[in-house]
Amino acid sequence: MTERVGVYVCHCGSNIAGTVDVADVARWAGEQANVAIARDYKFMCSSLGQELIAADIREKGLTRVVVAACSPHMHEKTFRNTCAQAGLNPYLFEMANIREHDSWATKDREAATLKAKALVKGAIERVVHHQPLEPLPVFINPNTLVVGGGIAGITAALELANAGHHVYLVEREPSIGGRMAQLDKTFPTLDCAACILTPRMVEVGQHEHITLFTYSEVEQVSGYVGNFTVTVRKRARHVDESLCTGCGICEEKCPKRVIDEGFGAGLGYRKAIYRPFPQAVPKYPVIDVANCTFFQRGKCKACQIVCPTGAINYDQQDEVLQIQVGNIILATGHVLFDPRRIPQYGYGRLANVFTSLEFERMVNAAGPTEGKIVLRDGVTPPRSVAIVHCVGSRDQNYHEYCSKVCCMYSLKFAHLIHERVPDAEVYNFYIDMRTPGKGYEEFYHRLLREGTHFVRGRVAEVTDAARLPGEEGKLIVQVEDTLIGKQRRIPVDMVILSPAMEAHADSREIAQRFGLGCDFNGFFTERHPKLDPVATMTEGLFIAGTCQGPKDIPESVTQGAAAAARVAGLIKQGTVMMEPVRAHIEEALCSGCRICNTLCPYNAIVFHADRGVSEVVTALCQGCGTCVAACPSQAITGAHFTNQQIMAEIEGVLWDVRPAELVEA
Amino acid sequence: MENTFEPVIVGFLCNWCSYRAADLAGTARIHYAPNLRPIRVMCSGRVEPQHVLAALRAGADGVMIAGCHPGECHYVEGNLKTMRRFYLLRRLLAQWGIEEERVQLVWASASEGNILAAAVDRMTEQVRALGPLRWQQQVLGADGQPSPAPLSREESAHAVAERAEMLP
Amino acid sequence: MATAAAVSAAPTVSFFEEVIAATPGDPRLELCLQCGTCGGSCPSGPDMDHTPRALFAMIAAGMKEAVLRSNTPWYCVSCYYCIVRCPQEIHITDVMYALKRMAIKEGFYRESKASEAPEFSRTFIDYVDNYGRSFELGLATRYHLRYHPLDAVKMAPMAIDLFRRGRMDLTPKQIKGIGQLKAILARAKELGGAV
Amino acid sequence: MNYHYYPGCSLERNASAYHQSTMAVAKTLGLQFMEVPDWNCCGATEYFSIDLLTAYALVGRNLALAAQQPGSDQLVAPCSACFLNLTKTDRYMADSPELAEKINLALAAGGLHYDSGSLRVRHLLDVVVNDVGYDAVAARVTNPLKGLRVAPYYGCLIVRPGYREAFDDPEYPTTLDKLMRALGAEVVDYPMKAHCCGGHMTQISQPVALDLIHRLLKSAADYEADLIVTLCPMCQLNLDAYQDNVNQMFKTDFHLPVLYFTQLMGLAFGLKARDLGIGKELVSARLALAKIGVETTAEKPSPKPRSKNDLPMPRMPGEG
Repeated sequence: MTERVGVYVCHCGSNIAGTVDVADVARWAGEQANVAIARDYKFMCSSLGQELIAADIREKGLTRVVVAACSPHMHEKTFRNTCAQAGLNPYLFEMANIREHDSWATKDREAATLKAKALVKGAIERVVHHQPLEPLPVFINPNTLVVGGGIAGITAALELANAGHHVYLVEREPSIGGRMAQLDKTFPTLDCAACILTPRMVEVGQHEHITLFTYSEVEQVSGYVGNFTVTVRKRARHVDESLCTGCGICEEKCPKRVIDEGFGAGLGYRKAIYRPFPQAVPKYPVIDVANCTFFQRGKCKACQIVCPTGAINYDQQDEVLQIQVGNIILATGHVLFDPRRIPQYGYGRLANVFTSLEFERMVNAAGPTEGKIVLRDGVTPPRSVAIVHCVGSRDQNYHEYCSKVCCMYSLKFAHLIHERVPDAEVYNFYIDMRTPGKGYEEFYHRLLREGTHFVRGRVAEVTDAARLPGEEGKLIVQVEDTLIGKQRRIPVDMVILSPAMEAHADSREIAQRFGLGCDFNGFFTERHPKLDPVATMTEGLFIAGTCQGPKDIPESVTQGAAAAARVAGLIKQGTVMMEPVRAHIEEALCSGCRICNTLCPYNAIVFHADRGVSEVVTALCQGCGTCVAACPSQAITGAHFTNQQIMAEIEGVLWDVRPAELVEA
Repeated sequence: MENTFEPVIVGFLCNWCSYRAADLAGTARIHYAPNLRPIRVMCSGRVEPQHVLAALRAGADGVMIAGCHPGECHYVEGNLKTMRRFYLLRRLLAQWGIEEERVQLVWASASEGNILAAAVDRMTEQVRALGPLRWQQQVLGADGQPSPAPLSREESAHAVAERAEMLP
Repeated sequence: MATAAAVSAAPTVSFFEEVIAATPGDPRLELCLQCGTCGGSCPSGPDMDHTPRALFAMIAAGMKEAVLRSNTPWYCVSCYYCIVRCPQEIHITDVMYALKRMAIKEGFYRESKASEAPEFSRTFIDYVDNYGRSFELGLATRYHLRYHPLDAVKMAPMAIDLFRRGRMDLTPKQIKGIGQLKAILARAKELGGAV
Repeated sequence: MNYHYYPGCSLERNASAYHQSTMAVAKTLGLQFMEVPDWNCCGATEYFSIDLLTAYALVGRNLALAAQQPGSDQLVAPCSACFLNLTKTDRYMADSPELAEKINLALAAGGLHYDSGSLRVRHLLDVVVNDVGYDAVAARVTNPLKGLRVAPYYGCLIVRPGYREAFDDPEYPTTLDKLMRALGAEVVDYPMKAHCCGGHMTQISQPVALDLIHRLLKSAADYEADLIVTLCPMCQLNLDAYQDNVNQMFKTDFHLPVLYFTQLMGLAFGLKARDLGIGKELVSARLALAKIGVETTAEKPSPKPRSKNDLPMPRMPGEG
């Protein structure tokens, strides 16, 4: 096996040269078998560095190239293109990672140089066995699946649909709108959430390029970028959508009233057959089977009787359908931290302690109190209100992270209280007032001007145990006002808690179903936190909005549009080049033992009973190599990771400790 | 006399998790023992027992296989297959008298540079304490008498005989 | 309290590191966000010269004398509200015990408002060192007579009530293994040495 | 079920009622308590303020003596302060090997040794609630404490420090509440049940301590409790002995007897009051206990009728 290998050792400024003796490594590499030329250069990834390689390939007839520099995740693509442009198949190239894995990981110059030589030798011995490969073109299905109908999902769907691509939007709740639909005003402009959101929702509802599945969930996903097969379960609404006009009489006449734990955040009531809110899209109501008297005890068909178009159908069944899409955007949103986990704040025990979501429903004109701010008795307006920041956020016992938006909406609450209960005293208890957005700090100054009492200190407890005069019958907020260094007890009538943003309880299952990772808190893991926040490790799978982490509405919209742009890019390409790293079964060697069949998580290996052999469906194979390793008769080879290449690399990296008699084998 | 033996450990790092963890350790300038010589594989499921044995035979004093945490494998369940093969392989190595600490399986996700670095440091110290492997004498009994494996006399004789036919 | 001269740059071994070393385990003091949860939770917070939070800021600023003169550690009733609620899981109560020990070692406690507190502890310990168990009557009388003679008179009715109900011993009881205990405590003092 | 038993100095005299009733109730519940031979004081909150290692060595002797005694790997301490010091020492010995080594060096001077983790330190309430269980307790109740309004007082040390896996919520504990309900008593859910009684502050700065005690008494009184039940000699002493100091200082007229939970268990099991140390409390419980002697007909305060525009309350976990 004689090849003409070019070895290029990069200084990377001082990043590598600072610890590894690059000149010595290059000199040493020059003396190795099969090496035609070995150079070291300040910046191999620079255009001059790349030119060095291209020139050597052309002039010295190199048949293999090894670059010892940074991690392949950084510049493998760069150098593969260099080889391709110089006429050498890009897969006849190998990188040795002597920066992240070597020079940056130790101060010991001698050991680092020795390790660099071992990695270079491993690369040389490996690259000699490389075969030319061509990337596989894969057709991109122009349809896209968007999971989650919040503001991020809606934005992504509309951006793609308006570009003429078809979108399937799947939403778990009876209506799209997500968390934003529950809000009243939005900071810092005090736009009414419904006013700016509903037009978008209507646009989604009527868009010819969007198929909307609400009250539905994705049950199963298979395939790969460009060719995903998605199974969607459309739960039975027990209302025939083709007949229902959305008149709402059924909701009016339904005798069964229950607490609205979903959209109403537990503060309002709704009927057993209901629409979450008046502007719901789609407009069809849903029967809550768990609370509907007919489904529980077989009596009362009130809704069916009053329905003018006979749309109520009690024996409607779930529908399970399969759709083919090229890309998937996950925008599944978040939930709120349950303050009952902090007993000393009294939520659930002390009547007049509310969560932020409960207060949003209260101040909403369509809410249970038509926008009037009142105590839990539903009648008396509060004379003093305490708004508590950082409930469950910035706390090792619950969530260490800052939830980003609570300071701002807590300011918004203060404003709404000043506006609707003018003589009420309002206290905000904060650790740091975080106003990072456009117009955010100005909004804070507006609240200072409106006379809000800002106390810097994290609330220690909320109690009804009065101690001093004037505390009887009140909720007492005990806190240290850290700016005066004194403990204070502030009696108020109402307390609003601003809880942390949390990942959905089932976010890990969703991640597993779609094949992407979750971080420690259950938020989805992006491909790169700074440079690639909307993509994931899996090609063709994107994320947007608060499912990736706490963020405000502008950011969620931005990410929705960004994800849509990435998908539109892939659709425009029509085909995408997939890594040729695939498995292949040599039919002559295959004994038909079928061990590999069940191993493959992508069901990419089929068994031909007639010929008694298995075969890998190249398109489905993701190139993990598990079957290659398991095949007892070594009938399966993994392109670019063949046994021969790996064995050669093993012997290469151990060049300095290899026993003599093995060398000539 | 302070033990100056520098063990050589071959590391099979999976492209999506442990290889990126090692990258992150470097980017964060976490210094750890330079004794590990990484080899990139697409998934820890690609590593065959044959590769581990080849590395030990080629002079490595230890082998570390590092993959994604169970449930986080980029290929859904490649690492679970690794786990199965690993425990079987370790029983085989024990029969040849190779200490358990010499071949280790470690989980490290892409964000756990520090965990991988700590695992490399820990394994380096363990193998340093065990001393060089000297596969020839240890397994092949190259210098005549059978390897001083902790097996009974008959078992080792049987093992030696069995090994004799196996090798070319 | 001496007028606080401008706080100079941190001396060699900073007071901050000294406090951390004196506290068992890893107190995590450097993680303090100055959020005030401890100050807000402390039952005797209002009566302290400085809230625990303020004290931590002063420790970080190296204000050793001001910290060790403060009555805060002595007013700590060790009810552990602060430890359980601290968002950074700082071992606040252990730090308070460490500050008490440092205050005694440096002798600063004499100027703090709660200057008799260590004497109460020391009196309590004398009985434990010599008899192996605490002796309430002896502790109360010796401590009060020396520091609060008036209070001793006020305490009398309660003492009589307790005695009448058989809840007050007149003489201390010694444990059998007192020699063994003394040997252990002596060896510990040798080993302990530092705070 | 047998346990090593560490009574602690208070239970010898000041809290002998607690010791008496514990022994009586233990017999009924089939709990074997083997007192740790020649145990010494745990140093309460005093020793740790003076010298760290000596304080650990002092507690270490008790742990070593208990570990030597055969028959159980669990050590029960009825007093909260002793329970805290025993757990804290065991935990810190486990957390830092150098400290453990130093402590064992000191113990060696007395021929003793202790390996951290070899004993599981338990508070008496934890044993009754988790090892015996509410049902087993309820099964032995012969005269339920019907009509007696009881304010369960946990104090701070058994629910809070977090040095070991807590057996109850540090902020809103409920085990003592449930135990009292198992005895048939009516439990008053007052907010101060886990606040501190001041500990030794009564000696260091009495006004501060009396303020703390006043808060507890006022809260229990506001919720019309007949008596306070507690599980720590220090809390009992502070609430009971200083009640008239509080009355003088705050011009209040509290008359709230303070008993141990084991005394109430004894009464519910039909044991004689004298054997349970009833009568040793300064604020007499005679009046309150008379209530359970007599079937009370006082109807319970009916809950406020719900008006139609009442906003719904969030459900507490565990409610229907």
